[in-house]
Amino acid sequence: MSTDIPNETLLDIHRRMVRIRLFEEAAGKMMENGKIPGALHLYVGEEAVASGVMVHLRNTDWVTSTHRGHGHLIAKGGEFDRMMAELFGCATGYNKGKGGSMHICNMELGMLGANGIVGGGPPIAMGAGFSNKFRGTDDVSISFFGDGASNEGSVHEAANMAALYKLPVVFVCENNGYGEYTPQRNHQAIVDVADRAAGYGMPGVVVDGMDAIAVYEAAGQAIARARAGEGPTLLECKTYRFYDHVGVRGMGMTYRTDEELEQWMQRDPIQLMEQRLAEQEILSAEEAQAVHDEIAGQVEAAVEFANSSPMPEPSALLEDVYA
Amino acid sequence: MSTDIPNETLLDIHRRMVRIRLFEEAAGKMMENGKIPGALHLYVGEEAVASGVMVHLRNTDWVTSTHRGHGHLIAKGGEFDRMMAELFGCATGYNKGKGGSMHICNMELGMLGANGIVGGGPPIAMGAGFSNKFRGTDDVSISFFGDGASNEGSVHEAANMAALYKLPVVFVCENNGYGEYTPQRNHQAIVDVADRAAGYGMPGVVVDGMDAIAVYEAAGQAIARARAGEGPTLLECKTYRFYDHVGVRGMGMTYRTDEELEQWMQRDPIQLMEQRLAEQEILSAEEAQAVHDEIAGQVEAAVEFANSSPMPEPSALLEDVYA
Amino acid sequence: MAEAQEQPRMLPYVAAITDGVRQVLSEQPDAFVAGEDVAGAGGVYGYYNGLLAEFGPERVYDTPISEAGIVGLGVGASATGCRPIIDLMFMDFLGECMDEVANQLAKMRYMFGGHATLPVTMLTMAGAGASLAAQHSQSLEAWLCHLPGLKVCMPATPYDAKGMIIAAARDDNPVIVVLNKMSLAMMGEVPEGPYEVPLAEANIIRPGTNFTIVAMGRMTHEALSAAEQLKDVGIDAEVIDPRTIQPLDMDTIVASVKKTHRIMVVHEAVRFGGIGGEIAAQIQEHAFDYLDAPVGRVGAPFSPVPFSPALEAVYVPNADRIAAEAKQLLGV
Amino acid sequence: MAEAQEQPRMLPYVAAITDGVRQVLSEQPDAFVAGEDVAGAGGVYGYYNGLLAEFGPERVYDTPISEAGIVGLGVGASATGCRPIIDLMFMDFLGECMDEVANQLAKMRYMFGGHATLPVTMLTMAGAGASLAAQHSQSLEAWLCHLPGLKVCMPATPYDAKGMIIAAARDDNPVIVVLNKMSLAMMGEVPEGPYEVPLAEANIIRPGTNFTIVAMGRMTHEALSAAEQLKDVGIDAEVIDPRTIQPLDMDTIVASVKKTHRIMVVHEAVRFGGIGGEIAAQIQEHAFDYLDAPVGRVGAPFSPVPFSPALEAVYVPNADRIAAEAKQLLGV
Ligand SMILES: Cc1ncc(C[n+]2csc(CCOP(=O)(O)OP(=O)(O)O)c2C)c(N)n1
Ligand SMILES: Cc1ncc(C[n+]2csc(CCOP(=O)(O)OP(=O)(O)O)c2C)c(N)n1
Ligand SMILES: [Mg+2]
Ligand SMILES: [Mg+2]
Repeated sequence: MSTDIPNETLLDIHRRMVRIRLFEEAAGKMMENGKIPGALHLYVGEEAVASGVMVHLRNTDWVTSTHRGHGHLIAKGGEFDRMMAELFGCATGYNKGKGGSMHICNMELGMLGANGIVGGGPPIAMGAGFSNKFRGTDDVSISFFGDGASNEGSVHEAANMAALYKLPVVFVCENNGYGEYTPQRNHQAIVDVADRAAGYGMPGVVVDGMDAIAVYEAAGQAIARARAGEGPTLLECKTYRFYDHVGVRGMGMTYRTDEELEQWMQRDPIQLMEQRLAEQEILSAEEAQAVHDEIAGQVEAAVEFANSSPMPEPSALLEDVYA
Repeated sequence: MSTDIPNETLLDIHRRMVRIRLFEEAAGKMMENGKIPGALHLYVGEEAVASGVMVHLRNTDWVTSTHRGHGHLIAKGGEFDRMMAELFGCATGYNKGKGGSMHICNMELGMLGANGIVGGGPPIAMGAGFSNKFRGTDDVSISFFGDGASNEGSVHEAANMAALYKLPVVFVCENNGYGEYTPQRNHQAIVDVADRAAGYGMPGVVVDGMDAIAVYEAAGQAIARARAGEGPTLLECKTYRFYDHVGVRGMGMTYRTDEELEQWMQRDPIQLMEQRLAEQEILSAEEAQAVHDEIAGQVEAAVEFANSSPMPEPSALLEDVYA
Repeated sequence: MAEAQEQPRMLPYVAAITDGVRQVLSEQPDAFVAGEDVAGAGGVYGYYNGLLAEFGPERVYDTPISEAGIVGLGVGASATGCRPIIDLMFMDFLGECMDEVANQLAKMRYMFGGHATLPVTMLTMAGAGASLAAQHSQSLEAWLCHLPGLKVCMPATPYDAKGMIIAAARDDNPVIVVLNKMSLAMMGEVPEGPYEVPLAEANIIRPGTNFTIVAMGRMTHEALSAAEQLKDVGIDAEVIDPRTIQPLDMDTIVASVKKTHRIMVVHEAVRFGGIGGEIAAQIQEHAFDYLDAPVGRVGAPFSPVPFSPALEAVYVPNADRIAAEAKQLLGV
Repeated sequence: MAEAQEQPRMLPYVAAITDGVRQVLSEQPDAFVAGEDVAGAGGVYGYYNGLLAEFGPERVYDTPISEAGIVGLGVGASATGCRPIIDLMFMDFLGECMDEVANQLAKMRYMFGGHATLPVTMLTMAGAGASLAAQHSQSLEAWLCHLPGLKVCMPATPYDAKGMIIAAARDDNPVIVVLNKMSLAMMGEVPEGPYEVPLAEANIIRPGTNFTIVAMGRMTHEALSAAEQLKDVGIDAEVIDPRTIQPLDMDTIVASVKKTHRIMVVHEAVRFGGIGGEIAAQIQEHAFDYLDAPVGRVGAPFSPVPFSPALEAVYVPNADRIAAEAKQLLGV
């Protein structure tokens, strides 16, 4: 762990990770209870990626997310109550109940939405990066996408254009080893998605996506490069999801072994971070527990908020189609 | 020049190149005379690529082409009369006049058509390669595409799938430095499209596309690899077109300089080949001229054939929509 | 009677799909299945379950998430002698492969002057009602029907799902089979072994005398319920399922309206620009003098599909809405 | 009269497009143009000629051949404060970017609960008649009109081209401007400076009394010639150009047919599944009791666009065919 990271930044990263974890575990329960309809893709296990990247960002920096989007929104500052309300389909949700998990967004926080289309985000992030440059800002644009998504043509086109125009974009590949139920070796003949960067003329970096500090440092470099007008980077984070592709079930799945899952859970990003913070005497076990407790309370309040929120009126159906 | 290439192969390559050149120059004239409607994309200048690759192939090997497709079809064995008739829009054309220059094809020769869609060919070639393997043949599938096309998402998807399934496919990038009127530096931040091969897990090879023998040798290796079940190769041939993107005009264009054109014409692939064949005493200048004359006669006959061919009957309009 | 009564074989729609694909793989050595998560996982809705085990990895392929590549695989493989069954997980993903579908698959035969044959069967999943929001709930068959060279069918029942998949795979043209995710659990009779549901024949699923409802895909069931509701007000509705919408069996529809004089077209897709407009236009072209009321149309309202169940419930057409619109149309 | 008569400013359609885009770039600092060969080459049909020189490389961008990327650029840039004008060289290439158009551009605002605004203007070139064969000649506007969230217009004249481009770019919604390649040389009056052609108003381009022809895009001119031919047989046709087909000004159309009692819809797109079906269906819904004949429809036959001029000539609808079909419809 490099020692020149301010303690408050480390604590901030940790807090973001715990926020994601606890919100999502609650969301998973709510889904199982029938409160959350539709498809819920949990980010649990991958918290170090969103948190390590997002701690570098301002509200005016843009982010595009994936179908697995709650983690990105939380790490970008999303508030639990309106998020949970959105997952429930309430009028008080961020998207007024029209988007749900797969489209959850907050434009004021610079979060250009989860996206139900695999590979949908990168072209939009490229466009947002174009806009940042066109409008003369030094804001950046971050595009999260999966190992599976890396095989979509849209990702290729976006990467090439970002490199061509030297746009302030960071492409963050969350390589969790699977696209749905298909292991990486069955969807591409390479091991490191970052190997594709050279073909666009941008740096490709591989980092341990379970280590929030490693992500933080690599993302920091890529983001600094982008802000300085030096163009995009492809940052690949090796990570793992602890639950199923969609929904909650973790163990006993047929497309991956319990051993594999256990091995990755040994490197739970939050535990890793808490160990290090304890070793460095930045955050004791008790203090960490207090963070968890505080956030658990917020999650509970959010569930309550969502539970007592109204559903949208039928009249809302035809609103927001056009400006 | 490696000396173990049989003379007849060298002569065959030469003949294919001359066939392309003379057919196309005639087609260009016919277009200017108003005989050929629509868009005509001439291959002149790039003959070494199609010829150096195609001399390795059987009729049962598949080829997908581009909007610039006459050269590929001729090199694969296409006959002048029915080709010219197709360009004219006659009922006697290979496609019964329904396809024209941008869709000219011959399934019996394994030529899966020119394609009006940039990037349209590679997925189809990948599918044909899949079919070769599925049906247990050792046939290969060759996909020609341009530097401009390399930025289409479809090319990315096809390349990844071909590498994943280890398909007998050779992706031949004809890098002529321009996509329409846009120079390569304005459409991608890389110099060698072959740099993208590593990102799919396949070899990437760059070759002088004006040197038919260099193309022949590199293509031979890639094709042998494919036939042996070792998977696809990305073979980039650096080349140049002597006429405009569409139509004929060569000199005095605004998007590229006459100097650049002249420099490339110094390395006219047919002249280069004839020089070498003369040096090696395989084909004298007089013999070369005889080849040109013979082929010129065939071209003339083809023009006559097309000129005296009937246009399709209106009743043909609704035929061939369904099997 | 000494002979035991044979029980009809009842299967859910999801298993009928499997049964159809299994039949195709059995009878056609050049057929294979390719798509995202169709092999190892058996498809995200499970309708390829067991096929990998039964036919092996040379017949059932997981693909990368590359829809253009998948359809391109179908185009290239079919033109060169295979009979691919390709899977487009959600119909909404047509956007990813529309060039391959519209510019290559549909047109190659014609552009080639008849010299290519593309026996591709594409299965894809349409339909709203599962709170999957705007990008996983669409019914986009109107795009496909506008493309000469394709055939498009929308099986509404387990029986039709199996029979149309077999018919599609035996057809030498590209056929797109539009399935509906809300029908997966629906039970119905599905005979063992091969049978075809022809790709150009509408099905009169409820005979009636003084009103016709043409309903497609899952809406056929809603239309049947609506027909029951309408009995009370003296309407005896004939319900017709065109089953294949390209080509479209207008003869059956026109014959019905010449008898009933009043007709309505129902689909789940957005009403504006949906295939219902084409059908309504053709009805009045062919039976103008027989019509006692305008041709009615029911479809989704003009918005993307909303996520919230509260909104989706008012979005998707259903029996109540069909009955209400029919009553309004007929002035009863 | 001492004052010199002002000559109207006549421009070809191609220059009217340029004039419109120039106006937008002048008045909107957040606007830029991006597309394949639009900068250095001024567009393959030249309708961006001079804009790079006038506005500089920070306002006019050549892109790679990456249609999904181009539309994605428009989506991302518009949602974050720009007003992009993006070019899709041929409408046939919608297949390459249909996900970006249908699932992102059209739906983002709705999916986000109104929290995103996407003022994208997309120009694209449709139309057959130039022997460009099946992949460069299509009219696919029906796909777009079926997508809530988009606006779609089809300017038929130089005047409308400029005015609708300006209106589209000032609109805060994604607007797709469907141009026609066979109209590029057409001359017409085009005033200097800014003006808007509203995006929801049909245009009665020829008043008439006993027949209505609704014609779109380039077909408006064919319909006008057909109307002249029909005079001889006692038909005085009113010709209406909807101009914008999403939203569609049905009021003007319905008012006309209530007066004329007979109507026909004409478009260049394939007739089956074209927007003409929607319009015909709506006409009979709104004016059933006024119709003395079925609503007629003229469109392209059910085949891909053929290359050969001999076939293309019988493929594309024209004045003669419109007149002939009108006579048949009206029994004269
Ligand atoms: C265009 C498109 N194709 C397919 C899908 C279905 N789908 C949803 S998530 C997913 C897997 C994505 O894998 P990856 O990109 O690795 O992300 P992960 O789920 O592993 O986070 C697939 C295939 C989709 N939503 N969009
Ligand atoms: C999908 C698609 N986009 C754009 C075009 C228009 N177009 C035709 S040829 C061409 C340039 C192709 O460049 P390249 O691939 O380098 O081939 P070259 O013409 O240089 O041989 C373009 C943009 C097209 N036909 N298809
Ligand atoms: Mg993954
Ligand atoms: Mg090129």
